[in-house]
Amino acid sequence: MEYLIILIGAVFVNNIVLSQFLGICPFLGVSNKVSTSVGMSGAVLFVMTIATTVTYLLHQYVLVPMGLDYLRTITFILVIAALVQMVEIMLKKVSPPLYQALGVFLPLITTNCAVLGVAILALGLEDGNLLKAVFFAISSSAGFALALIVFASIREFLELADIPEGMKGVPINLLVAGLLSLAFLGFAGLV
Amino acid sequence: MSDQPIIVSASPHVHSDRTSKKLMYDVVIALVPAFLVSLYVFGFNALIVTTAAVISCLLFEYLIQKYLMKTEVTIGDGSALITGILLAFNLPAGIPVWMVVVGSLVAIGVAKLSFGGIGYNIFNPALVGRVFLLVSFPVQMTLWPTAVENNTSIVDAVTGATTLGLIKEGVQFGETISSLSASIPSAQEMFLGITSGSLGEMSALALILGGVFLIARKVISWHIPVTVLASIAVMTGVFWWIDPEHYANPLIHVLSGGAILGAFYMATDLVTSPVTKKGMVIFALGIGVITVVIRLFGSYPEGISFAILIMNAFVPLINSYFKPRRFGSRIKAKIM
Amino acid sequence: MLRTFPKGGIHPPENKLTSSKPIKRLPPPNVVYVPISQHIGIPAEIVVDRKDKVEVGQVIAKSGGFVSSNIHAPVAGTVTKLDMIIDTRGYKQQCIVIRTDQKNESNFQDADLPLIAEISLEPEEILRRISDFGIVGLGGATFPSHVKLNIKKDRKLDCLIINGVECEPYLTADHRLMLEKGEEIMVGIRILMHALHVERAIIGIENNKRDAIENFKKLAAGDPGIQIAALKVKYPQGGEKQLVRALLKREVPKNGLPLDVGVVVHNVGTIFAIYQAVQHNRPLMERVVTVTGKKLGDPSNFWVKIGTPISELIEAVGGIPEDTRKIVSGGPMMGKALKSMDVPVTKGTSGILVISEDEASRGTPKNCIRCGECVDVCPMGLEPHLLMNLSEKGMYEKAAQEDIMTCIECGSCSYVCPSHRPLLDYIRFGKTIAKQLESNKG
Amino acid sequence: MAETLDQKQNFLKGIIKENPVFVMLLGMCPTLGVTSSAFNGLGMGVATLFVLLMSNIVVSLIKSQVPSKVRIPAFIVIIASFVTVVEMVLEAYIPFLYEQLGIFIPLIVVNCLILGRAEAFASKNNLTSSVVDALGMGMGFVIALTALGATREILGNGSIFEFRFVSEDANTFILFILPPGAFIALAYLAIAFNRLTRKLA
Amino acid sequence: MKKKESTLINMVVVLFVTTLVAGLTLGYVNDLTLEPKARARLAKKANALKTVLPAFDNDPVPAVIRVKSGSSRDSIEIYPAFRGNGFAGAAVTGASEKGYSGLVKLMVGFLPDGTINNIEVLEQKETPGLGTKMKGEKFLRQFRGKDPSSFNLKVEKDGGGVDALAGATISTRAFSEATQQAYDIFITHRDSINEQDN
Amino acid sequence: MTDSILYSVILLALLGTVAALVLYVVSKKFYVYEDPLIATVEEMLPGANCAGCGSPGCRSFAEKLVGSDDISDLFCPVGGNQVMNLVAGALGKVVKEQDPTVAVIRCQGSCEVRPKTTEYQGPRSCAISALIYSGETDCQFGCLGDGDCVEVCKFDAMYMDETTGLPVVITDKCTSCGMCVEACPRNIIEMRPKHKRDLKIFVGCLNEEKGGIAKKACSVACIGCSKCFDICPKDAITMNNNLAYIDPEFCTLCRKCVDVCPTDSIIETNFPPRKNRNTDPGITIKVEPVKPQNDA
Ligand SMILES: Cc1cc2nc3c(=O)[nH]c(=O)nc-3n(C[C@H](O)[C@H](O)[C@H](O)COP(=O)(O)O)c2cc1C
Ligand SMILES: Cc1cc2nc3c(=O)[nH]c(=O)nc-3n(C[C@H](O)[C@H](O)[C@H](O)COP(=O)(O)O)c2cc1C
Ligand SMILES: Cc1cc2nc3c(=O)[nH]c(=O)nc-3n(C[C@H](O)[C@H](O)[C@H](O)COP(=O)(O)O)c2cc1C
Ligand SMILES: Cc1cc2nc3c(=O)[nH]c(=O)nc-3n(C[C@H](O)[C@H](O)[C@H](O)CO)c2cc1C
Ligand code: SF4
Ligand code: SF4
Ligand code: SF4
Ligand code: SF4
Ligand code: FES
Repeated sequence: MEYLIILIGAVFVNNIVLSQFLGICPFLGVSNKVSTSVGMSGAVLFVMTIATTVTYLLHQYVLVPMGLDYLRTITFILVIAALVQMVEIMLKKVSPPLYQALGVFLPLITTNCAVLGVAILALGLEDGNLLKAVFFAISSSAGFALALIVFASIREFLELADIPEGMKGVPINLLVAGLLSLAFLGFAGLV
Repeated sequence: MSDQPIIVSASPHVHSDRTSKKLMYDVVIALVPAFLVSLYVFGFNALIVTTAAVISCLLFEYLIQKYLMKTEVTIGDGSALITGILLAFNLPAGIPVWMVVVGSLVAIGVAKLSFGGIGYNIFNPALVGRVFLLVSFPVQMTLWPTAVENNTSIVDAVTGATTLGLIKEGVQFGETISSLSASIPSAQEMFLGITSGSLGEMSALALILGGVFLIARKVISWHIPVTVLASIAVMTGVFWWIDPEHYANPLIHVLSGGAILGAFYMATDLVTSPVTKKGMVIFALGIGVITVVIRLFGSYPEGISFAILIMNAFVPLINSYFKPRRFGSRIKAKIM
Repeated sequence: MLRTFPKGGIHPPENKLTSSKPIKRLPPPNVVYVPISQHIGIPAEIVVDRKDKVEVGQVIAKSGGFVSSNIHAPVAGTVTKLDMIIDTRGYKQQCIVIRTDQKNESNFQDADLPLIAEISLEPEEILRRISDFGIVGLGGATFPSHVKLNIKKDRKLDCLIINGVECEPYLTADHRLMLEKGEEIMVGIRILMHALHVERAIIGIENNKRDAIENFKKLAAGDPGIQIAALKVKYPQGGEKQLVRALLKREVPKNGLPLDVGVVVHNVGTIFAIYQAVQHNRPLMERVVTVTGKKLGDPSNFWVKIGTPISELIEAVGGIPEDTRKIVSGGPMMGKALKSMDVPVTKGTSGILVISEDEASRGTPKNCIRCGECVDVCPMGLEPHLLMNLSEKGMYEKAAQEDIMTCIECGSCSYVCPSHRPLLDYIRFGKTIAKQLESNKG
Repeated sequence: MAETLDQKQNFLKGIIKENPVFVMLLGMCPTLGVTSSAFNGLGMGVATLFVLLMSNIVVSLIKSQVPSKVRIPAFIVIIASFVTVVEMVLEAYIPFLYEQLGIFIPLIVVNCLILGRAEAFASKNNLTSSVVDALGMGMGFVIALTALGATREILGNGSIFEFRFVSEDANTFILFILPPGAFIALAYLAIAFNRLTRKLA
Repeated sequence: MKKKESTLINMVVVLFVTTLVAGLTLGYVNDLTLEPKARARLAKKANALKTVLPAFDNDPVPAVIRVKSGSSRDSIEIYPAFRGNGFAGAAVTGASEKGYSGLVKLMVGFLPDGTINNIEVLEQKETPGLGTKMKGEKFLRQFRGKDPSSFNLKVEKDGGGVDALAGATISTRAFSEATQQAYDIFITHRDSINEQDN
Repeated sequence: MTDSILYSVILLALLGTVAALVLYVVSKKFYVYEDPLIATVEEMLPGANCAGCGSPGCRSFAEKLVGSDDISDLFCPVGGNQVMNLVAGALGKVVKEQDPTVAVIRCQGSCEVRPKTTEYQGPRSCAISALIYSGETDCQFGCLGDGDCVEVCKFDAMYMDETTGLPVVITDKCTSCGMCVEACPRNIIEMRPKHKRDLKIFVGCLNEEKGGIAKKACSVACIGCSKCFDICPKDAITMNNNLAYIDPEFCTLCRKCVDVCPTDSIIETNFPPRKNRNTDPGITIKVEPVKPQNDA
């Protein structure tokens, strides 16, 4: 039940993109095609899960015992940055097509607030433990994926629409995101 | 031979006499019975809110298209008219007129014209307008004048809760359905429309009448309304069967709130629903399920507006996964 | 239950004004203009010269390659010019101009030859005659019949389908032919069955032509190999893929031919032409043309010599009405709007339709309201609104992935669209580009 | 002379032509996340400006020493240090802003704007240019955030910089303080911004 | 720009040095701000106490009494206040989890007779513009000078005397519940506090 | 107190070192070579991705440039010689200088000189209308006037002239990318050398019809009378299918042909006005530098 609440909370109610405002940049940037957004979601899922695991352990077993929780930000981001770069280099070799598709965006994951944000939020879970933190990370990335993929499919559709000149590009994307977020308000109070 | 030059065009050279304008006006006609019921129930208020919504929707469409977008003005096509009527139908009767105007601006300006006008919007304009108001002005949007028979004055609008609101509050406070049953209107009352709620969601009978007209005229197909209502009934039915003291029976759920209005007139909006029948069923199923989830577990007593908006967002995805079967795509041709 | 194809289709007003009008013979015109490209494929090569005298039925242009066809003089007379004449699209095309020799009797000789029912020829000879006498499909595509019938030994073939559907509104040429030449058509069918070694033939006729159905039922009584099937009145029932599906429940694969499911489809007119070629050595020089239109004085069906200018046909039905705004060669769903009445009748001309002001206007296109009507009526299971948008926005590769190439250009989508979108215009264009892209790749 | 003119251009581009929020869409999360009031927007803007300025300075000073493979980690460490400094200082001296900005303070680290400028500009340009660039971009960011915060506060709360101009129970558009309002307000502000700058140009 | 080649040595050295410097700086700044941070945290509490309590002259913070209450996770804090030698009242924290977005935490100042002196919201996550209005003067005013023994701390809708925030009944309920909790604690512990000093 | 500083230093330095080590190992293990020149060259190219060079985009053109030994056949029309020299410098290869060219419209069939004989109903696109028929006029070679060329121009270098119904090229903006040439279904547009002061002489007609028919369809049609062919001192003019063509390679811009053309089919641009001949101003196309605002 607890896990169900985390899942529903992270995916629908407090969707990291639509209501927490984390990971907006890739949300707006990598969402012009459904196929790339699926790839990006995969990458985020992967990085977010590993990053949260590592940072949670780091926090629990190193920072807190040593009284260094003020180093949280810097250590977390260092871990994430190194991790992303590692993934990037590996991907280039292991799966060039995926790299082609995500190439430019992988570095974006480093500067993706969602990864760091979730790592930090995971520390604050009620009765937290490692498993819960990791599950939270997975749920959050599922929420990210949901928002991203739906958004990408809408953008693909809008490519065929006659958007007024002034609205094209940034404004219309923001507007769609806003209305999406408005619709998701309906889930308020579920958890 | 006519004096004008002869026309050359590609085939086909004939066209059916159905036009989008006719479709739209059919919807307007279908909404008339429900409007009459709301006039009967809410009197002058219903007239004011509806007129305000319709006029401001048309006006905003005209002004924005003419002066901001500088494109062809399409207020004649009937879609803004429908948006106005349906927006009004989703508002409580006593709402201040300026809020109606704001809702119309959001519906037409933000949800429709920002996307390029009719046909390009992702979200149902009237519902965007309605939800915008609901979230912005929760107080006025949940102030329900109760039905007073032949009430034609604005002043003595008594506020009462909607059926769903009563149930939600009551259950939250540990009451049981049976203890609440005294204050819940009977199914018959709901069917005929003597209860409280938004303008247009009064009488299930009037709404269904219009809906059947639309289906008969082939403006909408039965798939969406039937699936939405069936999935609401089945899902609430299951909960009711498990615990009838905490969950209201499916009849109440189907007849109350905007379920019927939404299922027949708003979920079916051609622009914001899938194009294939398969897609429509999935779409409608989603609406039904989300509606019930919000009604039973969310903080809003009524969820169909949100459910429709949420599923609107999924329409492009549904359209790209539920395509019609291509002729000749069977892998192996069979020869005897 | 009448048979039909499962998905899509429309039922436009039938307007078969001429279905009870017997086919009249249009006297040969003074001058005929015979284009050398009246069929799909390579144009024929001219084998006559200026001032040559030609006889009726003489080869004046020889098949120019494998997918090509002979062209015969439809009248006796003198070749006055090898000139250019505009085709249905308004572009210039090579043609042979023959001035009719008024004295030559064969020009006016009665073509209603006595029925020869007996089939005496070998399959090879039959096919040779079909090829020599310039038979092409008269159902619309004018595909050379000898190519279609030249079936490799390893292909399985079990059924011949005769397309007597005539699902286009207004047109009645096939209908009248089936009524008036039923016996000849039956013989033609037997000839083809013999030539192709198939035991089974089905004549598909839409149920609005009860008399033709009855006629064939009578004629085919006692011949178990030939069935007559009444079909639901639904456009495009006559499209061969739809017809095969309706009659045999077999689905022609995406980019395949009826042959891939063991079927050959021929139009009734083609069958009659084959009968005449095989039994009477008569080349394809004339055909039935329905000249129709609501405002015409006397809409009729005619036997018309190939090469007759369309203006003469219209003259024959009482001249062009006052408010004419569009002249269509073919039916209203698939025909081509003509730029000029100088265009001659060719082997593929099944009808001339004269449309007035109010019928001619296409209405102004509005935004697509995604009503899905077009999706519902597309018999090929396509999404026309999507294909149009993709094509409009230049996304041809995506359109190709969405199977734009399988569109049969039936026009059902444009017909129903309540927003009057020129769907087929864009789809046709998208197909052209997609085809180019495809061939660039290959 | 040419040099100073150039720097003016350099400064202005951050505010207008390459405005990080309206044009480049950088740093969207804090932009949307904390701008429920003008003051929060301003505070976040200034905090970001500080980090941006400091990290641009340091990066442009040490750029030649950093091997490319560890460029990003190194830059991030630098940025993160300044962010942590900001975090600690805010907590100590402006606790209420610290509470308001919440998780978005540590998230300054991942503001694409900062890393982006460090990567794209400071690591390629000299100290002066980098400082000017940081100031320009930072000001662009501050202006955008304050404008957005003000818009949302006015519409959503009927006040600006906590100064109320309508009564406490007046009906304001609560939606604009909620998440959807952030997106919607920014969408229309971006249009307004584009129109304005086009007119200026 | 000339790209610097990446070798094992320089990679390690650069990162090592950067992090070293970062570590030093941060450790140092932390040391510097440690005290102000603590002070800021205390100041918040002290300020809250000042707002909710009547005039007092002791330092209530160190005098805090923590009691466990069955219904809440954190322990409840009671800050007694004295003026001269007399018991001037006490500030009691109260919390409710039933807010629209969970926890609502208050500090309620009581006069010795149990009358509410003032209330300050310590923590809440309610919806801006709706639930957050509980911090507004207009809402708080109705509690001042009320004695919960006679003033029913329930929303009017539920038969109490609290005028709910428009559109935010849920928040109001939570607020009332938290106040009630503080009051209950205050009443049970009032005498022991009084004794403690006397 | 100092413990905390010490710990933080140790921890961070440790993390930093570990990160560096891991990255080092990973980058060695998963090494992929990419020619850094590609990025360099790509940065030099204009980035218009117009495909005027024949490659699908600037990046792939850069790959091609780096990949081929002889780049003298490769040319970026947008960047012109300047960019090509830059690229050549970076690659140490030679480029061929190319004369700058500019698009010209080879049809003068305005509504006035070429009456409409039919009315087209359908999408306003040259490519689509060309697919179904030969156009609204009787000339089956001329401009269809639906502006596909204008549509594809990425540089706003073309607009439709409302009165003539013909496209106009704004010479200064034309980068000679060739998109319009490709887009025109009638092959009306040609790239011709820009010359000094943008002087050009060319036949503004493509009608291959015999004189009478051509003339009937359009009063400024080339009727194939060969007068220009006869007078040209440089043999720059060829006659083919009743149509004259001026080969820019031989044409010296002497303007003799312009005078003899009985139908004013030959267009000259930017020459100073001459005294001895009163040209009809409605016929010579003037290159207008401004684009009207109201084209949608
Ligand atoms: C390019 C092309 C090639 C064809 N090749 C064959 C063939 O090899 N064998 C055959 O039986 N029919 C062939 N056909 C004829 C088709 O089966 C069909 O009869 C013709 O396309 C007309 O069909 P429609 O009027 O439905 O378009 C071909 C048609 C086309 C257009
Ligand atoms: C939409 C559509 C409708 C057609 N309708 C008919 C029809 O009514 N009658 C007919 O004989 N052929 C019709 N055809 C042509 C057939 O598909 C097929 O080409 C023809 O029957 C083959 O016979 P043929 O080779 O003798 O012409 C239609 C084709 C299409 C694409
Ligand atoms: C996005 C959103 C935020 C809300 N925030 C609050 C809130 O902070 N406090 C609250 O009591 N109700 C909030 N509500 C409203 C509740 O759902 C519920 O409708 C209301 O509290 C009861 O209405 P009433 O106060 O008019 O009786 C919110 C609703 C939505 C959709
Ligand atoms: C069956 C039908 C239902 C419609 N429902 C709505 C609706 O719920 N809300 C609305 O704004 N417009 C509705 N319209 C009008 C129109 O389709 C709508 O404004 C478009 O979304 C505008 O692009 C409806 C139209 C039809 C034909
Ligand atoms: S898409 Fe093609 S096959 Fe389908 S209805 Fe339209 S024209 Fe017919
Ligand atoms: S029929 Fe017309 S309006 Fe309907 S979906 Fe198709 S294109 Fe759109
Ligand atoms: S005749 Fe020549 S100039 Fe006239 S329209 Fe045709 S191509 Fe153009
Ligand atoms: S020049 Fe070609 S592309 Fe341009 S308008 Fe004329 S026909 Fe169309
Ligand atoms: S700019 Fe001249 S060809 Fe496009």
